[in-house]
Amino acid sequence: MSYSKLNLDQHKIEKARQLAKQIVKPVNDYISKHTTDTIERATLRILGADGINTDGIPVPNLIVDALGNKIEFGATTYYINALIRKNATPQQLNKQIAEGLDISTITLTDKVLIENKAQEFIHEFTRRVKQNTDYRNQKITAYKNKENSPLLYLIVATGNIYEDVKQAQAAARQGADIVAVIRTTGQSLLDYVPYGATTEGFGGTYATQENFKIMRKALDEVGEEIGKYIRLVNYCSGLCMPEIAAMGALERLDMMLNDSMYGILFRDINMYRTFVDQKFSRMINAFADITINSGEDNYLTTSDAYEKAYTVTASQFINEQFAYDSGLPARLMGLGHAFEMNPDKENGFLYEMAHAQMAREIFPEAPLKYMPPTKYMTGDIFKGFIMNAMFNFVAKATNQSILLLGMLTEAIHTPFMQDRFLAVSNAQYIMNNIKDFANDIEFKKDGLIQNRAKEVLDQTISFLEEVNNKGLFNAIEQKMFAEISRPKNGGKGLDGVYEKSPDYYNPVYEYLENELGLKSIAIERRKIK
Amino acid sequence: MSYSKLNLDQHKIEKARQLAKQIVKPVNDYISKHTTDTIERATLRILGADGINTDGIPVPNLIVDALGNKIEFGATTYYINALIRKNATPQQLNKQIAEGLDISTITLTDKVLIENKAQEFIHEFTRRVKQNTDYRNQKITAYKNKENSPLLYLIVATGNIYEDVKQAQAAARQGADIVAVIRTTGQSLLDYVPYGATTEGFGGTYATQENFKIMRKALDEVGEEIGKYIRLVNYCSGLCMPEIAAMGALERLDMMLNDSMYGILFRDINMYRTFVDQKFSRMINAFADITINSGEDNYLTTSDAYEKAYTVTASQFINEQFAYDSGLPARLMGLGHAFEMNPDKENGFLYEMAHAQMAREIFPEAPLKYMPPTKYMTGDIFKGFIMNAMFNFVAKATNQSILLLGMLTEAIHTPFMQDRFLAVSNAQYIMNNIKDFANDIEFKKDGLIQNRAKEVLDQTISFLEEVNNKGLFNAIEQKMFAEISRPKNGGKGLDGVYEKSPDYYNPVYEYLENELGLKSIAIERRKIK
Amino acid sequence: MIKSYGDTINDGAVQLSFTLPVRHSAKADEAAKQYAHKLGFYEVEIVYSNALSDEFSFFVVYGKTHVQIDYDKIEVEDVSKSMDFYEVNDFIKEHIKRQVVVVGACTGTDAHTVGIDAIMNMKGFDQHYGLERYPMIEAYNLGAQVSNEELIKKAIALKADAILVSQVVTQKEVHIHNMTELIELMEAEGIRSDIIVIAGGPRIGNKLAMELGYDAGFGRGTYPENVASFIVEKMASKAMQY
Amino acid sequence: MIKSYGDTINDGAVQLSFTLPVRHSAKADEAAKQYAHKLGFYEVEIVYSNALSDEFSFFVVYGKTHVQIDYDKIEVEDVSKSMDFYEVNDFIKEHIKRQVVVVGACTGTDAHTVGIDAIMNMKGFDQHYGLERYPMIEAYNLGAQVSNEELIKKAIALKADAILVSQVVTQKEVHIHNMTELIELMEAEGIRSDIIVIAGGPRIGNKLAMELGYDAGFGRGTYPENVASFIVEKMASKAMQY
Ligand code: B12
Ligand code: B12
Ligand SMILES: Cc1ncc(COP(=O)(O)O)c(C=O)c1O
Ligand SMILES: Cc1ncc(COP(=O)(O)O)c(C=O)c1O
Repeated sequence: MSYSKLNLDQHKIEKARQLAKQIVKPVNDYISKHTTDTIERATLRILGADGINTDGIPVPNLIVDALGNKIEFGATTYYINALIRKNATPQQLNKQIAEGLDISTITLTDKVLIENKAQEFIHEFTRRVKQNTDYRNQKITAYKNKENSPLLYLIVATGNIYEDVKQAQAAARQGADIVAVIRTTGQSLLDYVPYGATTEGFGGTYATQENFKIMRKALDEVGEEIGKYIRLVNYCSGLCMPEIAAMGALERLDMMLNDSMYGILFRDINMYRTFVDQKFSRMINAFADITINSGEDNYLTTSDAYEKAYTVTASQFINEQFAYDSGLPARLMGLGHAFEMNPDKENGFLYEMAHAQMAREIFPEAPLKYMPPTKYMTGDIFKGFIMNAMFNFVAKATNQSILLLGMLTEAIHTPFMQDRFLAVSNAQYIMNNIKDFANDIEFKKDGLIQNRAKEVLDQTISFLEEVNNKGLFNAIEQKMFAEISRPKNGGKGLDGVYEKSPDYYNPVYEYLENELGLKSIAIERRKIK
Repeated sequence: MSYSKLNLDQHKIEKARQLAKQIVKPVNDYISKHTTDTIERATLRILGADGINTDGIPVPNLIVDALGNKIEFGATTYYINALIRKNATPQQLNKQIAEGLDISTITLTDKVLIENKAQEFIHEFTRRVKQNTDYRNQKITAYKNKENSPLLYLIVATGNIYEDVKQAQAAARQGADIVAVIRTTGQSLLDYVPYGATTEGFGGTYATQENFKIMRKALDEVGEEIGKYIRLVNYCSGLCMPEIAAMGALERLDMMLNDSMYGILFRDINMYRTFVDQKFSRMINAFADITINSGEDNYLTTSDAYEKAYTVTASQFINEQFAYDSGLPARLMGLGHAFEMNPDKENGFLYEMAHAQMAREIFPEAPLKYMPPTKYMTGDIFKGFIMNAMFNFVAKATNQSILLLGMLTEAIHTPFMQDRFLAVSNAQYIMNNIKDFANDIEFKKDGLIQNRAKEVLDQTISFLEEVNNKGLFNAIEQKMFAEISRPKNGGKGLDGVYEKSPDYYNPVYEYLENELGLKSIAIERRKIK
Repeated sequence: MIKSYGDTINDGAVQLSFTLPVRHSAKADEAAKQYAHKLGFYEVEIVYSNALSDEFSFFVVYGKTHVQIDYDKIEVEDVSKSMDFYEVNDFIKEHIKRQVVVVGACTGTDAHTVGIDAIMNMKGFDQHYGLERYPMIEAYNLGAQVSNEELIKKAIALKADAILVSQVVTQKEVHIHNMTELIELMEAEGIRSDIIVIAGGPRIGNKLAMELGYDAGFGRGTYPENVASFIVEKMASKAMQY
Repeated sequence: MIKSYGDTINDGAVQLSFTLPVRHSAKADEAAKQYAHKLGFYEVEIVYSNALSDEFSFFVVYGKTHVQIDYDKIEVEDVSKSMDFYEVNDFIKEHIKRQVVVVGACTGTDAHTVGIDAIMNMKGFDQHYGLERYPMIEAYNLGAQVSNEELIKKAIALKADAILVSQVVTQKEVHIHNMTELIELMEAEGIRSDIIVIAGGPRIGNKLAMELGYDAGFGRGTYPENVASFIVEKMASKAMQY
């Protein structure tokens, strides 16, 4: 993709990237000095903490709640200490904690002992994740030829994991490459992860480790049957980013919606909290080879898709830097964007094409996640169906990677089974019918499409300059993204943020930093500065 | 359109055109020596013959039937003679004929008297046609800016002219630029034109002069209301080509489906008969400034649209020559083609685009009539709706002129009112959304699209060479078009063909030849040879 | 007992669209809603409405129904288990022991040849050979726009075992009139019981055809071997082997 | 009396589509046909069917109905004849003689702000100013994901004349629970009758809202002035001018 159809100025792209680097720098500084409730809980989960008490409170929460301010030292010490002191397996210890054991009060044993023991569990985690990535790689390689391009992404959202399984298997048989289980409304605001198989959700199904496992199995089953690797997606935005990432790593999810900007703007999560969480969650995703999906596409549900296109591009640049700084390679960055222009806009198709193509050219290696029209979908399911076709067209014609299929009933209800079927046939028809179109056409020099891309890139640079001047925290407060303002100290979850003590200990974090080469990056960065 | 996006070889296009000229030559020779029942009836209608007898037989038929073999002298002499002898107006004479008067037996008066009298009626006809064309030109100029491009063409087909009016007015209000009243199944096989307002048809409404008038008035009305000139279309293929052309000229129709090849292949009309008829019908259309629509698009309902694309292009070249030889300028040649490729064909969209674009480049001035998918439409109205969207896309992206809107229920029933509404919104959405796309993209040099166009042009030339070698009559007999074979002396209507006597007299024919400059063309042609 | 399904078993979800002959307005929307209720749906949502003209409005509707149906009680003849090309020919050789004569046409004013061609032509349709290709069948395809009189004349002349009638245009019930006329004419000629008469077309069902006095009717997606199987089995069962 | 319309008055034509929980087969098609008959349609055509999975099939259906409805008897409140921006302000000045206090939120776990913003925000929606722009209205938009408790607390603190509740997510009736809870809490607090309570959202109708104890409900396509008119007229009629 070295040849640019849009004739974009590579220097400008480089400039935008440098600005994004500068923008995330102060945020990273904040991140490196803090930990959160959910980072500690995620760490505990990776080390083996699991289960719930009779009130349904998860063991990791029990531990962290009991620790209180001791969190500044990291929860690991206390959990591993308890394991050693009680000479217990994690399963045994989890049970005791669920029954009331407070491990924060157990006298600490020798640091070296704790460190060594911790390595054992990290090793166990690594083994399991490695097994997952091996399985995935093997299947993807074996079944490559049956995959659609872009990958077709379908959503299930019945609220009941067992109904979801039926719908997901049907979707896979119909041609989906990716199945996402939408979370129930409001889960992102829960400061814990629910437990076990669940059958009651609103607008979606609870993300639980057991639900992950059930769906993973169902998709593997149908995948084997049809000779395809079906990717499973869930959400690690919200108050439990790293915990859900950890669960995903363990249960072999393949993608995670994962974006603190989304949480801040659309779920009113506190910005400090979620930036800190995001880093660890992305490290886990990177380690488990899980593709993230970022959420800047959502800006266009509150902002106008033409006027504010540059906010999406700018956010992609920022998300890219955050991702690099968490050890994610470009090939795992499913940066988000969307086809949300007013369908009545003259030449709207050309502009959508310009936007999609510029995302493609600016992030050539990223598995871009392209979102369908939602905002301008109405009860006119017929019109909606051709808007979805135009969306599929642009996606194929600009080589998008991950195609979230639009539903003709978007404005009405969460998808019926038949809606999903129609969506897949729509996409398959278009993708086959225009298969080599991207390759067969060129954009006129200085035509509408080229000029539009140039314009958006210029706007992006000005915007990034402004954000850089203000600082990202202030920029968010001042409504610069999605036209939504979030105060720095407002929103949910700030009380779960802790400054790390100089003695803070988190062997999982350190291990991942090492594995992902982040230590050296940090050093290098410092050198450059 | 001098610059070719397809990079087609202009010499090849010229070559195909020359071949078509040669192909129509022997057919024209046959045509010039013959007249038919319906040519005589059309001539009579132009001179004033009209009405029916109590059995519903039209006066022009009564006259021609009575004449028998005297037709070789032309019916005009007898009708004008009777007018003179009876000192009657046409209205009075028509009434007498309807009541049983046989004018073939009335002694003939002085030839000069007859000729002079005939000129009076020709003058009256000319006046009326001129009034029609003036009105049309004035309105089209005045309302130009509200027209869609391509013009949106909708069909009504209730069988009842009064229901048709409702549906047509609704269609116009929804955005149609053109309304066609589909004829009842089987009318093309009637060797007469039914009379009066009709309310009973199957799959369409009878084409009668009164129905033309009713619909014309209705469309003018709604046109004035919305500030648009709504074009009216009917059909002059079949056994009464010139008569319906004459009625259309009188009632200010704006377009006529008019193609003897269509009649031969799809209605089993005898080829000699209909080629002779076609010439006169096209002369009338030319004189009344009526755009014809040819029917080679229909070939693709019996032949494969990819394999046999060249038969359509070849037929367009042939139809073009027939049209020129009838005095039709290029700007009135609505040559037909269609989007009929199997939707499952890989890259089908690119091939459709190549075909549509090549028609556009080869016939730059022609108001091309582009037909929607029909053959591969199924009861899956959702899929059908996006196939129609892709069709609209290609039409707009290749600057087609006349867009016959596809119906999502094509495979099910003649259009419901809601189907038509959905079709218009589909087209309007696409046309606005991709407005300048045609102008903004280029085809890759030697890409799939360019190569496909080149291939079809090459196939067209070979095909035309073969037709030229065999002769058009034999080629039709040998299934070369639409994979349908029609024997030269088979089909309907051959008994209505008469060799003209050396004394054959048809002042209307002569007048039109003069007006259309056909005499000089014929002379020039002879010179070239 | 089963019900229509949206995303939960037995939720009874159904999508509808229709036009009402009223001007588009809030009242029209309410009328559409009540109309859907009268049609028997509950939790009705008029999710979209628009004017088609001054006098008509279009509605897209979702609703739910309590109606259920006993799936076990549904009976249907399964044409898909018909014989194939080879089996039909073998069957004829074995049971009928001579070539079977079949005459087909698209009749009345109907000019749609593609359907009857799909059944009869050599090259067949969708990789299924047409009857003309069957060695044990003598097939005559008369084409389209064939009058019932002509068809009967030909069938008698050719000593047809079976007549195939294609009807594609169904607007204003034109096919009903035409199909009925054929049977009446055959009865008048006294040949109805000698010849198997089969109708086909995208909107022809077995039930309809039988009601109109045909031996069978075949709808969309029919393959030549389905018809061939039916004919030869019928002949065998009628013991028409003379 | 009117009926649905295809291409001839009173033809009763209707398009349907639905899924049945059965494997796709000829039997499934027949079941779909009979199901449509049981739904009350005649001349039913299953024009398309396809497998959604091993256990589900999808059908597109056209049919006709005899059901008719008396259009003259349809009654509907026409919101479109509400006052406009200027009239509302004048009305308040004249009849209420002080600023009207309105508190709005998207409540429960619902995070859709766009709808309530359209009604309340300064910039409004589709060229219609939001309540914040009305000089005679003091409008407080609490945003989304606001709990009923919080909303009531605010309303009391601000001495609200009216509460606006937006509900967009309706899956599994989540809005019903949440909307009911608000009214119950208000009644428990004894403030229900002091405050006008209005609900809105794309799937909220006036009828439903009234059933749940609200003063009114507003659906898709509502403009700020529709709500404003309702509030001030209600206040005037309740003689709440203190
Ligand atoms: C191609 C076509 C034409 C071509 C026909 C070319 C030809 N030589 O056949 C042309 C362009 C000439 C044409 C003209 C018209 N058509 Co037309 N046409 C179609 C079209 C697009 C496809 C039909 C087709 O070829 N299907 C493919 C074949 C293989 O399928 P099939 O016919 O269903 O056959 C299968 C089965 O039904 C069955 N079968 C069929 N016959 C038989 C017989 C027997 C014995 C058996 C066992 C089985 C069997 O087996 C076949 C294989 O599985 C349809 C729309 C559509 N997409 O269906 C409209 C359609 C059929 N046409 C229609 C109409 C109205 C017309 C016109 C009357 C319009 C007009 N007023 O000018 C004209 C006139 C035709 C006339 N006098 O009959 C309507 C009919 C509406 C209705 N329900 O009554 C349709 C549905 C379009 C529409 N929505 O308006 N048409
Ligand atoms: C934008 C959007 C989002 C954005 C919201 C951004 C934001 N800040 O608001 C984002 C991406 C965050 C989002 C998320 C989700 N969404 Co959402 N979303 C939409 C979407 C595309 C548009 C909604 C919209 O903005 N409409 C425009 C406004 C102006 O219209 P409106 O809300 O109808 O408001 C008008 C009237 O209803 C009325 N009105 C509304 N409120 C009130 C209040 C009063 C008092 C009055 C008088 C009038 C009034 O006046 C307004 C102006 O006329 C719809 C689909 C669609 N096209 O409708 C789905 C949709 C609403 N979402 C849906 C779902 C399920 C979700 C999720 C729960 C999915 C998930 N599990 O993750 C999440 C979580 C949200 C949550 N916790 O609530 C479903 C709801 C299904 C259902 N019937 O229950 C929909 C229908 C999509 C679908 N088909 O699945 N969504
Ligand atoms: C990045 C991201 N995370 C999460 C979500 C889903 O929302 P929630 O986190 O509330 O489940 C979305 C939805 O669009 C998203 O884009
Ligand atoms: C050239 C032409 N003439 C006529 C017709 C209509 O058929 P008929 O002449 O039978 O009314 C068509 C239909 O496609 C056509 O293309």
